Amino acid sequence: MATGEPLIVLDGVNKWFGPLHVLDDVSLSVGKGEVVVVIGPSGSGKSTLCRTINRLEPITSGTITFDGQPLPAEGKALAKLRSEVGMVFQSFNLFAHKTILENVTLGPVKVRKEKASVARERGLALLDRVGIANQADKFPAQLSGGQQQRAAIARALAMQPKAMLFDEPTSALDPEMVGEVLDVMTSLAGEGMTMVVVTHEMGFARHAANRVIFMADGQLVEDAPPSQFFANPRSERARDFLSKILTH
Amino acid sequence: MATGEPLIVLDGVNKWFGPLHVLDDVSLSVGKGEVVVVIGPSGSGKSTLCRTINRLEPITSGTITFDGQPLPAEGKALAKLRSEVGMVFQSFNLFAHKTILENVTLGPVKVRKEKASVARERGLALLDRVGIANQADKFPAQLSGGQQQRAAIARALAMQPKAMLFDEPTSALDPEMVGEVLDVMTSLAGEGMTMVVVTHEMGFARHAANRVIFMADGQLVEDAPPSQFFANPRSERARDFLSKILTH
Amino acid sequence: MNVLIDKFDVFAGGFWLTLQICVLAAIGALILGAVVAVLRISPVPPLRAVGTGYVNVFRNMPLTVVMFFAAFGLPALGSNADFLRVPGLDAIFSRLGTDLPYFRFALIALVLYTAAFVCEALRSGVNAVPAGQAEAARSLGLTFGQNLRYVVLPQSWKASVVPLGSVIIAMIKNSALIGFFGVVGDLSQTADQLTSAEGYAFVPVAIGISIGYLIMTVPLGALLDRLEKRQAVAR
Amino acid sequence: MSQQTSVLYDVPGPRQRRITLISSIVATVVLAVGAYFLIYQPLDDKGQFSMELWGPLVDPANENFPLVWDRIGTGLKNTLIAAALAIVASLVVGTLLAVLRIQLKSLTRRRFTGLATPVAYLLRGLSLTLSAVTRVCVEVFRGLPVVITIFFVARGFPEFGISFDTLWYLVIGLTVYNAVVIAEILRSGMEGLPGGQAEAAAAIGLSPLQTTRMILLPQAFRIMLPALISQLVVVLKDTSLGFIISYEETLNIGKQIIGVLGNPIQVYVVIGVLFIVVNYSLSKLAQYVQRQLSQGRKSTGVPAQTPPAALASQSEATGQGV
Amino acid sequence: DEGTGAGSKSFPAGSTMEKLNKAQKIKVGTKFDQPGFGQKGLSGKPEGFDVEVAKIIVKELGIPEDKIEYVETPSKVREDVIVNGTVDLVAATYTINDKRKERIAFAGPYYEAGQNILVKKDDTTITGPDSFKDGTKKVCSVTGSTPAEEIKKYVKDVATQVVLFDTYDKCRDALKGGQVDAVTTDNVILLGFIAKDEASFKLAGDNFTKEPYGIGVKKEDTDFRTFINDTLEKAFADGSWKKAWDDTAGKFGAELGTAPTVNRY
Ligand SMILES: Nc1ncnc2c1ncn2[C@@H]1O[C@H](COP(=O)(O)OP(=O)(O)OP(=O)(O)O)[C@@H](O)[C@H]1O
Ligand SMILES: Nc1ncnc2c1ncn2[C@@H]1O[C@H](COP(=O)(O)OP(=O)(O)OP(=O)(O)O)[C@@H](O)[C@H]1O
Ligand SMILES: [Mg+2]
Ligand SMILES: [Mg+2]
Repeated sequence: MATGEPLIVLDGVNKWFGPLHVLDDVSLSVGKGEVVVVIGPSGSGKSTLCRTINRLEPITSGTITFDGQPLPAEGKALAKLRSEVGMVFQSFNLFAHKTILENVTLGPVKVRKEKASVARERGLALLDRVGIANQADKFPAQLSGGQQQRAAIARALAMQPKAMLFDEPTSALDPEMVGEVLDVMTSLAGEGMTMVVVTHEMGFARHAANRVIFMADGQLVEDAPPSQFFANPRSERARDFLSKILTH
Repeated sequence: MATGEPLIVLDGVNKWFGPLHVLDDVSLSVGKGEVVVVIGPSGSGKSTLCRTINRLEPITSGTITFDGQPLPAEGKALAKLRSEVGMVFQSFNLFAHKTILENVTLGPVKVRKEKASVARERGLALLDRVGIANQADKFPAQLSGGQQQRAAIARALAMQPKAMLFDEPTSALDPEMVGEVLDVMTSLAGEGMTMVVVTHEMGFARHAANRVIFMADGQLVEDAPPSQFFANPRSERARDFLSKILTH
Repeated sequence: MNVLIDKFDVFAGGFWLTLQICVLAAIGALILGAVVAVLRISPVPPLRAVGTGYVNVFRNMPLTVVMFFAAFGLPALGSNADFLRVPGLDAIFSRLGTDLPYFRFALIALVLYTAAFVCEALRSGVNAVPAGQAEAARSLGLTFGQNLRYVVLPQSWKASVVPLGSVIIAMIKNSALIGFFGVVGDLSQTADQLTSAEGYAFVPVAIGISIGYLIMTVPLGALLDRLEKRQAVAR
Repeated sequence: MSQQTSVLYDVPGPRQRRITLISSIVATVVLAVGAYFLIYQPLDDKGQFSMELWGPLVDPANENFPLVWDRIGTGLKNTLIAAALAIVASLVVGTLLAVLRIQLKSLTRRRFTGLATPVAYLLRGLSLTLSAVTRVCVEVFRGLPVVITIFFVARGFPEFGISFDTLWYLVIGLTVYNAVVIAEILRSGMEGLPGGQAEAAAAIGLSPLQTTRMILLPQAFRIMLPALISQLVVVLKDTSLGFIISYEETLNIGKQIIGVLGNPIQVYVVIGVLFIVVNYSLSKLAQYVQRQLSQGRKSTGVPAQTPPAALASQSEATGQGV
Repeated sequence: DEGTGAGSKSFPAGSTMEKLNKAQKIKVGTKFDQPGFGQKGLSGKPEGFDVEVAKIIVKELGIPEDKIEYVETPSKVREDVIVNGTVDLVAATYTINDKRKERIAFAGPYYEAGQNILVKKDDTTITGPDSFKDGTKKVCSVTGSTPAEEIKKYVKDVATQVVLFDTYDKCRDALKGGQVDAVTTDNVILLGFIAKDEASFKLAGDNFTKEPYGIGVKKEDTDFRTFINDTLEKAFADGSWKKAWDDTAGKFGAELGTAPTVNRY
């Protein structure tokens, strides 16, 4: 988990939704191979932060660079950037009309113009890696939530991204399925993937993250290694939040 | 938390949904003042069990008695029984077109024929008790999930029920709101309310429950005090389930 | 283009008659549709069957056939629909100084046909109320009637407004058929009369008639769109 | 039905079941008596049940029976031809229109960075204009009665020296209206899809057009299939408007038969039944497809995969063709 | 003269006759709902006097009968279909008048009908068009038709006395239902109604106009008009005209009278 040169850099990023200041002067740098977990109360802007990084959400001011390049605004260049940043959503968002394998190979074939047979082979290997190779020909609706989310991870990995963004990947899951998804994510982290993970799973944050970022009201309030953050949060708000999350 | 004479008694209850055997010969007795937590994998029949107790779901065979009387099948008697059993749903189910206070007073005024002013006063007291007195005149959609669920608890309490049923009351909530609802439930348990609670919150089960019941495939697999259940589950299935839920 | 000015009173008269018929038919269809909806969700199987049968028959038959049925069937049943000869309405029915049953038959057909869709719109409103609302009401101990009155209907009514509006818009458009069916002087018959019989140029007449219908349908549609968006946000 | 009943009613107990049974019997008796005195008797008094009137339609031994059914067969064939052509044309045009509108909408939001400023402004202006024009067309054609559209087509085309068989007037008239309706069904189907679908597509680098074509449109088609089938019912019913322009569909032929045999009630009963049978089957098919779709969807993380309530109602309401 | 092949007749080069003969098919506009003149029967083919006259003309063009395509031409579209070229000729109880001659041309007449009045069998108060002058009786006709215009001359108050529908069927129903007192149009149409329901209706008096029925063709097509006129005269002479009548409208008991003189304007 070496933290190399910066891959994702946000500098003075502001985002308004109408009158709502959702990201308030956020600066952040994520190094290559680093795993950053973002936590914070609901509505604090975690998802928005995550989504600005592949420009699913354009920002109001500030700059974001990815791998040294500022994010392109639209068109082909933007599509290319997005294909280099994998994204995993809370609600899986698998393409409901395509099989799991088709979900995984669509990007490589249509965006990367890979040959179908090559994409298929790699897709199967990825499905195998996340433990659902035997589900390749089913439709998303036929899978459990945990399986769907693992398929979604495989779909993102199929584009061979330089970084992966996870927006609450386990919070739509039945409790007994959370573990299987976290396992995949942990192994990914172990292999040196750069990851930004919004999650409420404190166990994952403790074990797999290099840094924990705490957000509140659109501000980046704290940024510390997990051991330090959990043992001794500096801000009042973080302490309060942790007490709510961890007591029960 | 004295466990007095039995209030809710299920004897050899079976329930089929078409070919699906959802409750398989379930027998269970809940004493007055007892707090019973029901856990188990998704689809194991927890919700169904809960709903049979106020006959939202009729059963196929077996008997259920409440406070010594078999559950009435219909009509006024059934309505009366239901008014004596409070129910709290996963998705709150507050009446969307009524304010919080109206939600709370509807039952007392229309079912119990209380005077509006009396019901209102008691309603406000209850809202105060669950910590949302200042939200009384808002509509459900204007409240956070945690506030809505607390309103739903107040609504149930307004009928002065002899027992309360909770079906996953916190699983639709943002993590930082789980605590506030559990707090209300814990204090309710402390005051001697008879409660049947379906939940995945193991903390609550540990601290507030008198007994934990583990269900799988419609069967009541284990029934033990929490300390014993968590330390040393007897069945393989319970052990497996606990390992999935508790590791991360 | 002169025809639009020269014959403005003809267009206006057509518009006025169409509007009158639409208002009458809307009132009739809403009442009948509500009755059918009650039948359709009643717990008594034969009544439910009547409601369901009604909807299936009238929803699946072309309005044209319903109109012909009204015109031939009602007299065969021994009725000239005289029950509609209410003082206020007579002025509309005997518009040309002639009291002909076709006006009433056409109106009845439009009501019968539209009522099936009104019923479905009302029912879709009831279905739009989440089951959890009724369950919560029941578990408070509310009886069936109380549940309906205090919880289900107030909400289903809101959910029905938009579909009902669509039904009424469709009805306004369907009313155009009566002009081809024997009712003289509404917008659609005006179109036919001016171009075929009186030989006015087609394009301006078409524009005039289109405007007549669009005045009724487009604003109503826009209103519904807004209502729908508002509801979507509120949900 | 059962699902909707369960919202309103508790599962009945023994007393409720008894009450239901008694009311059922009473209702049946009242309905039967009413039907006898208010419908059967007046009709019978007028000889409407005589074999003279019914024979040509129901008695194979009647000399006119084969002729009449041959005519009705021709009418049905013509009805189906017109409906099939209209629905295919409407689907094609409607799909193109829906995609066009969605693309225009996303174009209007684009800034065209990287192009010279005047070009960028020109492109933005163009896309805004086109977007407005299509919008107006949709509103106008949706707001006009389809009878009027058909009438205008049949009257207007020859006015400009273009003349076809009446079949084509009918098909064009129906297509103008239904294409717009289908376009709206598909468009709102696409817009009603969970935003996550388009976002997920964008996130793997698909372009907006690719997203529409490969992700949104196929799903909109599937989700809207019931609504589309209902639209087929509308088209089928609307072909009966062919009679105003002398197209020989079922109803028009029925009128010709009545002209010869003088049995309007009987002929319209037969035609009504034919329409009901065909359209009822189609509606059932739509419901079946709807059930299949919502069953398949039950456990996806993708929420709201059934058509949005407003749309379902729209399809019900637009089921109100003529 | 059984010769019906394309080659067996010769027509002036470039004429409509030659064109039709070459094509070996023809579109004839007629009514589909007019008993005795043009009504589509259960066979799916129109039958009636108009149809028979059209067949005589078509035969003379050297085209077999089964190559005729009949197009339904209700009263109000007759000029349009000729002008647009939807049909080659119209034989559809088509009264020759000057207004129509502005847009199209007529061959014939081949029959002289007249406007008459249909009343209920037991009605003795209406004896002719003058019976409407007192302003009490209501009379029904079809929008845009000649009879509708004609009867307006006899009534006291057009607005209350004249009722117009889109088809004569509705007028008949209105008469039967008592909403109007009379129906007026060409005698042959009324005869068709009487034939169907002799118990209910009768004619009130004699024809009070002359309605010469002609064959409608394109306005500028004088050759074709002359050809049809020749053909009609031939048919008057050789008895095929009389036979056509006797097989169709004649069955309703109406008089054919002597052959009219064709009007070669
Ligand atoms: N498209 C949008 N339009 C308007 N406001 C929005 C939009 N998306 C998000 N917001 C608002 O921005 C704020 C931050 O939203 P965001 O989803 O980033 O929070 P979050 O920290 O991810 O919360 P959660 O834990 O609930 O997912 C919220 O107040 C939200 O209501
Ligand atoms: N109304 C119904 N009709 C048919 N099957 C049903 C119905 N309600 C529940 N079931 C089925 O009964 C089984 C038990 O359902 P139940 O909701 O009681 O499980 P649960 O333990 O509460 O699961 P979860 O943790 O997902 O809420 C499931 O397989 C479910 O699909
Ligand atoms: Mg979020
Ligand atoms: Mg459950």
